[in-house]
Amino acid sequence: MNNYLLIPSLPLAAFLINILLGRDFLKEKAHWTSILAVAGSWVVAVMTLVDVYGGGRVNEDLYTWISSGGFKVSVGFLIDPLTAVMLIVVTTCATLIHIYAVGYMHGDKGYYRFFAYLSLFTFCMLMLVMANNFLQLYFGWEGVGLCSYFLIGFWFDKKSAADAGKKAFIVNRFGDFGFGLGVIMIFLTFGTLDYTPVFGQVGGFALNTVNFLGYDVHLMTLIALLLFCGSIGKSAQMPLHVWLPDAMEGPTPVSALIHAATMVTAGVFLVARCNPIFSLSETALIVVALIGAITSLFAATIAIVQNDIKRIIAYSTLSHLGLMFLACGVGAYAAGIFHLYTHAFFKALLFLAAGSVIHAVHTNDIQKMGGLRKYMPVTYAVFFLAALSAGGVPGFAGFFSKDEIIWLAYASHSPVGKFVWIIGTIVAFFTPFYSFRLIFLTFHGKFRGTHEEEHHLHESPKVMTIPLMLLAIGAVAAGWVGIPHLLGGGANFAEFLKPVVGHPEAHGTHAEEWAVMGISVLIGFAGIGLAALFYLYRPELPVRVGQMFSGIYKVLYNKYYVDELYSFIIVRPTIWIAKNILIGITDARIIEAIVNGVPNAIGVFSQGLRRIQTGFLQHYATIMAAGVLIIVALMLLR
Amino acid sequence: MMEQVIMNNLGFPILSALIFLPVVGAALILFVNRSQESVIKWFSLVISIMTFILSIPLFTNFDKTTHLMQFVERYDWIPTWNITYYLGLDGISVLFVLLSTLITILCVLISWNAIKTKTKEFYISILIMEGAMIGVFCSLDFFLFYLFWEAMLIPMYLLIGVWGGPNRIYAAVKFFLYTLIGSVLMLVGIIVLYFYAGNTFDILELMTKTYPYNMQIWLFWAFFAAFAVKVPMFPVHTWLPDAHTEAPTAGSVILAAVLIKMGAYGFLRFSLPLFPEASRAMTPIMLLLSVTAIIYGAVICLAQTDLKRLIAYSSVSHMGFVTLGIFAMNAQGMEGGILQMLNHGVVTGALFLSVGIIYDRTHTREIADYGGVASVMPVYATAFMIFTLASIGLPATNGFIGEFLIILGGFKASQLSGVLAATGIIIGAGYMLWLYQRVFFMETNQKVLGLKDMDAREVITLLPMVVLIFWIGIYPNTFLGFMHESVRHLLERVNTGNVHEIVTAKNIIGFIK
Amino acid sequence: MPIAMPDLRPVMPEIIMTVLALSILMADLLIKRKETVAFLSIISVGVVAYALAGSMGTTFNGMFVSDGYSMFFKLIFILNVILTVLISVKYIVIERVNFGEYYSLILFSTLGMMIMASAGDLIVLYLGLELMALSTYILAGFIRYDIKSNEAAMKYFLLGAFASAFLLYGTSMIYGLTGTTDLKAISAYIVKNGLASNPILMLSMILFAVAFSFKIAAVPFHMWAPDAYEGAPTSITAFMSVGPKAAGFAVLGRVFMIAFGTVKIEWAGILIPIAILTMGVGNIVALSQTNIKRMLAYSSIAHAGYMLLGIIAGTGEGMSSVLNYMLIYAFMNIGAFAVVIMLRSEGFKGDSISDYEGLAKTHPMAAALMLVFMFSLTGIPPTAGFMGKFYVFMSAIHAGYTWLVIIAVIFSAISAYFYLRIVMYMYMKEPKEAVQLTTSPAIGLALAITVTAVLFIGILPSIFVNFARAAVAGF
Amino acid sequence: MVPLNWYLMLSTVVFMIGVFGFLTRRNIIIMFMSVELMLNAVNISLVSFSHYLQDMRGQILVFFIITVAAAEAAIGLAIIIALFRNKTTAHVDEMNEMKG
Repeated sequence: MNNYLLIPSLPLAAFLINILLGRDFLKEKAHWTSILAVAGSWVVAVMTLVDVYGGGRVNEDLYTWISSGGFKVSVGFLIDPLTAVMLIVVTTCATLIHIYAVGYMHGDKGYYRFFAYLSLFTFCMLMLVMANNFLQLYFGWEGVGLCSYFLIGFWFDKKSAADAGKKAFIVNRFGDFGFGLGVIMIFLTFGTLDYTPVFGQVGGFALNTVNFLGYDVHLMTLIALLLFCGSIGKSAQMPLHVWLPDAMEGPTPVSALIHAATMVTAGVFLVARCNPIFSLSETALIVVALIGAITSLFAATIAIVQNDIKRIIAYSTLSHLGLMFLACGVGAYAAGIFHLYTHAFFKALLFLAAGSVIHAVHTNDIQKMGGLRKYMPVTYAVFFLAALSAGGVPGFAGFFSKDEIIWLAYASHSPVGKFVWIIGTIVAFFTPFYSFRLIFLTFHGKFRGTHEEEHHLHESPKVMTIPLMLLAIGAVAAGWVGIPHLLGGGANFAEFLKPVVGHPEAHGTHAEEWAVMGISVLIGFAGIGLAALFYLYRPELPVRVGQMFSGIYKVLYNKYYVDELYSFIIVRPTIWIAKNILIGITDARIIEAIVNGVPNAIGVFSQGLRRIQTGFLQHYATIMAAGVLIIVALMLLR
Repeated sequence: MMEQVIMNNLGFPILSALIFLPVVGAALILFVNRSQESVIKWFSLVISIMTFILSIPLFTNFDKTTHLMQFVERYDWIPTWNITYYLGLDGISVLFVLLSTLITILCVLISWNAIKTKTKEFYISILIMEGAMIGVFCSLDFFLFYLFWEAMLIPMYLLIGVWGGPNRIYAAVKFFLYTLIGSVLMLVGIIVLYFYAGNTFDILELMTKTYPYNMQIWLFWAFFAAFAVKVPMFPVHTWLPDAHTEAPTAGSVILAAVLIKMGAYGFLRFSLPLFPEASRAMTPIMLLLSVTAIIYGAVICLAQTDLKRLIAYSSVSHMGFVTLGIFAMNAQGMEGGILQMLNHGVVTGALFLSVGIIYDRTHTREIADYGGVASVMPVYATAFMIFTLASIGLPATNGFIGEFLIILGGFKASQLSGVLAATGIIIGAGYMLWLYQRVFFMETNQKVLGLKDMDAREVITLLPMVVLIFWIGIYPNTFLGFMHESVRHLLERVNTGNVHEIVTAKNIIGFIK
Repeated sequence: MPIAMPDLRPVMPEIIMTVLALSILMADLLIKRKETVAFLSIISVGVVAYALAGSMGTTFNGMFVSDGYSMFFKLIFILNVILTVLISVKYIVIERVNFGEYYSLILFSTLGMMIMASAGDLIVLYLGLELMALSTYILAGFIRYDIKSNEAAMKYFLLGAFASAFLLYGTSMIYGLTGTTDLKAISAYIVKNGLASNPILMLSMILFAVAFSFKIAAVPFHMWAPDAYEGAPTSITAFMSVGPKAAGFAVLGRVFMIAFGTVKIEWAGILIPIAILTMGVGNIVALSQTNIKRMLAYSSIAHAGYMLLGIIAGTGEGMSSVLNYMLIYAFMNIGAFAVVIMLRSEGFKGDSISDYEGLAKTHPMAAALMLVFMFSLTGIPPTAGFMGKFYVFMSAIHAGYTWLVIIAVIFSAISAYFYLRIVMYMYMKEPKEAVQLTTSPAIGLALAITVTAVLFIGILPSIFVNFARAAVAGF
Repeated sequence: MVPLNWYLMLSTVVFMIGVFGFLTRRNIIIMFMSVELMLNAVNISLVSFSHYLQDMRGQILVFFIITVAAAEAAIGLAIIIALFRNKTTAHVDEMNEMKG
């Protein structure tokens, strides 16, 4: 386990090599450095997992990063089961996506840059999950955000891409604003930012209140909610979800790696990591659960009407992330992480498969696809598997994690448990619906593009399909490590994480558990069925439904107008204020008016004073005489 | 009374050498025929590099375990007024001397081809500027300090006014008058102190005295006039955008990197230790002004259309962080503030250098004239990106360390100011990334088509900045280590004396907390 | 009654000066080359300076005092002569007034100043003052054919005579009140009879203040100055801006500190408004000038205002700061005028501020020198001007006039605007037409002396400050 | 015996006449004569003081003043002549080449 440092350092080295040498030397061979590095990390990560499984732990400081007064924080690493799981998720997905990108990005002029960024991203993500203190977590947190910015705007000559990257970064900054304050509150409360002492001491502060901006608030609630702000931003939860759909401007491997499998799940990781703090605040947990549930439903409803293949998957991601938070919110952190883990596989697979489709048809609009099944059999197959997994069809990875979440929501103590269970179940209907809508519209039926385009349809190269197939294995089988007791499994995943996140108490009988599972499975199948009806057999139905509820349809299609709302209440007023009030009034009319006005006034005064000097001798003498008189008068008055 | 200091034991008077080497160099340039421009340039470069090399012992031989003044030199100068030539450095000032020597080299390099008229005077100005800047940071005698402080105005006035943009004269005069009016009030304050303390200008000795509270208050404001203008704090910031915009690249860089640091330095070196009670009483007002500057500067940046003007306003915002940190009056805030001064010097200096590089090619500062530069100048784009990231405080760059410590300190001192300051970071990301997008991303503008990427000289100019950005970002302790003891000592000094609160201060405290 | 020969040693420099000045007036008849006359006059003042060394003492029953104070001023006068002569040599050729009387008049005027500085009695003071003034009137109108010069002389003359009448009226009042014209005796009488708030004393102090304010060109008695400065030959403007001003300060200091030293508070009340007005009007009106001589006239008015602060302080330090300032002012102001004179060439006036456009490009050396003088006049370190102001402000603050100093520094900051304007024209504008500089070794020497002094005092003021202190020590 | 005050009043009145003459007349020569009037007013007071104080100083000063006034007159007239040559007028109102 001594070589754990290799895990982040290999991608870092690859990044440095690629960014420095890529343009002039490596060129189209740039992928080798990155792939070798990330594969190396994967190997070490697997070894680490084995060690951790055997009870190994690491909590070491590398060096003191910042020290000032009583403030001291190190660069250090913590490896425990939670970290180990994340390491596996990150390195596995990253490795496969790196390989896939070789094919996908082939011939792009920024090829070396792409791999450099991917490596940098991997490095930052690994630093994020391996941190042993909040500030380093923050480092990784911002670092992945940066890479996300780079990669979304990878094709920067497109305005929409550049806009999307910037939007992602800035929206995330809003979340990080809270996160940063949370970190500061933690330091001010505990005097340190290291996980171990902080989590060790939280119990002592369980009942403390603190004055925050004039309000007395429960300390742990405050900290938890501030941290959760960060999660909201990074994991694109309501109301900061707006950046994720736009982020689809990036190359598809990026969407798969960053905006599905790893980075966006960092928010869930944060909540899970800080579970000792969250668990002390019922309010915070309720907020987490509700935001998760609402986002989940909200995104799912949008997903059903979108036409952009990647955006649909993006909304699906939002929805699944919502589920993970929902799980955390009811105390089922392990379930949340479990879903994170399975989601990474099936969602990455969905994206990559979508990428494969886009690679072939050169459009994102599913209305212009159709019937691709016969041109791209492998892609179709893996897409189908991924959709089954996402839709929670029993036996597939997604089923186990989703089921666990829904059950634990139902069975939890949380005052909102039942409510979020209902929402979760509704989402369980939508998820398969939009997944299969996507499949049916894309792969079934007739190709709706031009003849010319049809001619070019082809299956993707091996370098792309092999990672797809490998991920498909994950999408199918990843859940098998966490088969619940009910189904005869050992719930090994939850057991493995138990030392870190504990285990929620579930209140319910086996019968109830069966019932909950049955309902969600049935409703899931209903979703598939409806999708089949709508998009396979009666394609005119969705149009009619859309017309019938045209109001709702429009709202959904326009994503509830949230972007417009933000632009209207935040962006435009700020710029308006900047232009018209700060520059126009404060600076120009007040400060500059004084700054230039006083000298101008002196100048005018000077001109006036000059006139006294008329050039006439008598006036001079008169002024002298007057001067004498005035002085005499002054003296007399004294 | 002789204070405890550590005399210079390097075997040569390092600080004097640092001050006078550039000045002597400038004097020698006087004798070079003005037609021999390359001789002048190379000579200036050699002088600036020699000065930098000469300053390295300050970095390596600095004793970090003490707050005492080091490398001290003291000679009688004007015994009539008990004025001594008294130089020394402590943890607060040492880094700025190093920054000054480094920045000067870069300024010489960046002006290599950009300055085509009156080359001789230009390099003389730059070198004299360097001497004066170092002098300001080294002086331990108030008179000497003031001498350098004012002397700096002359070359800077010329730099802006002679080699600047179209509106340069207005900007130069504005700069000069703004700063002069501030400083003359400080001069009155200095003389008052001199007599009160028993005829001494010795800063260290002045610091050992306590002054009546009312006197502290008005002297605080007299000094504030000088320092706030230099920083510049809201609402006396409007000279900065004009000066930055119009100044030649080297002028903007010196201005951003060193000159405006002097205001903050003045607060640290003089206002706080000399008037601790007044400073404490005025803290709420200072925090209010700082936070205002942070947000005000940042929001204004959103609406700027001029490259240099935008960066200038961002300086207002960033310097708001610095003053916030200083007046947070705790170790984190103060060290963060000092580090942020350094950071801002590096980052904004680098940004101005970068703007200069592209300005030399396009001769336009309008953001709208750019677009897609990343496609034609990838190396340049990379460098600019690094500076942008440092400017918005991304972890692993220097900006993060400073801003985090400042917000931490500010939050400790007053929660609201910490929170509001943090919003500045959000807006900061907004305007910087938007700027970056408009200049570097999107479709390539016709005006930038075919631009050459940076040449070796330009890369060398930017490289030290990149190195420093990551050095401070990844291992800030190298730099924080310099200031621990001095800041601790300063805080002790600030926290002595009675707690006075005047009515306004109280009201504002109520408002802020 | 035995006739006792008075001690002539203290008055020896003046006697030598008289003899030499007369000899030069004679010699002029024989010497064709007027440069030689100029050279001789420099030699003469050199001899006088040498004679100063052994002249300490009081003679004519205290009517004539040669002490450190007068000595210091006399050195300023001698310096003034040397520098003025150096900058005149070529200039008066260009103005076509190359007459030998020019130099002897300068010497006579200086003699008057020296007598003023040494006056221990109001009668002597009056005589010195008139000798100085009458010579200067002629010098101001020396360019006979020039209407401006005539006008300058006329205005200066009439107003000067007017002001003299006030001085005499004040003198007669004091004489009537105290029965003496001896400064020390006046002081003793005031103390003995408790006249502190006597209205006649007050009135006579006001009249003295008015007369001296006229000489130092303090507002509102400055009205002559801009016109006289502008119209007079530039070299004489330089001479007038230093000599009579210094002499005015010499008598102002001596009369107010010695004769009225015990009623300081009263006369401070008179001088404070005058000082504020002087700084204000001088600096503010200078802002909108377009003629450099006129601008320097207003600048010189403003500087009188700063110096008044030292007098108002009313302490030995204050006096020595005035002395110091006067010396520094002599260097920087004549230096500035030297540059102004260089711009005057055959057929080119060169006294408009716009003539300085682009000077740095056409004549970098001259521009650099002007830059130094301008910054010195502004009071930016490390130039002498800063040291001068600093000392004056310091002594005023020490005497408790902090508020007055704040006003002064703000005006001083405002003054930066018009001084910098010259720098701005020189360095930041493009030359319109090629300006020809008129140079000569003499003016070069003058510039070398002034710029060296300005920078030297700016960096090492100690010697001069100590000298000024020692000068007032015996006060 | 005529009281001192009478002399002083005369002196003051003459002085004031001089001042007003100086301020109101436009001809340079007359203005100069007004100044002479002022000087003579001073002389009156000095002589009377001298008489009452039984002190010679006042009278000595008066002699000086008269002498200086003579010199002043010479110089003044010279200046006026020079001016008159160029301007052919002795009217001060026409002499404002320089102002402002």
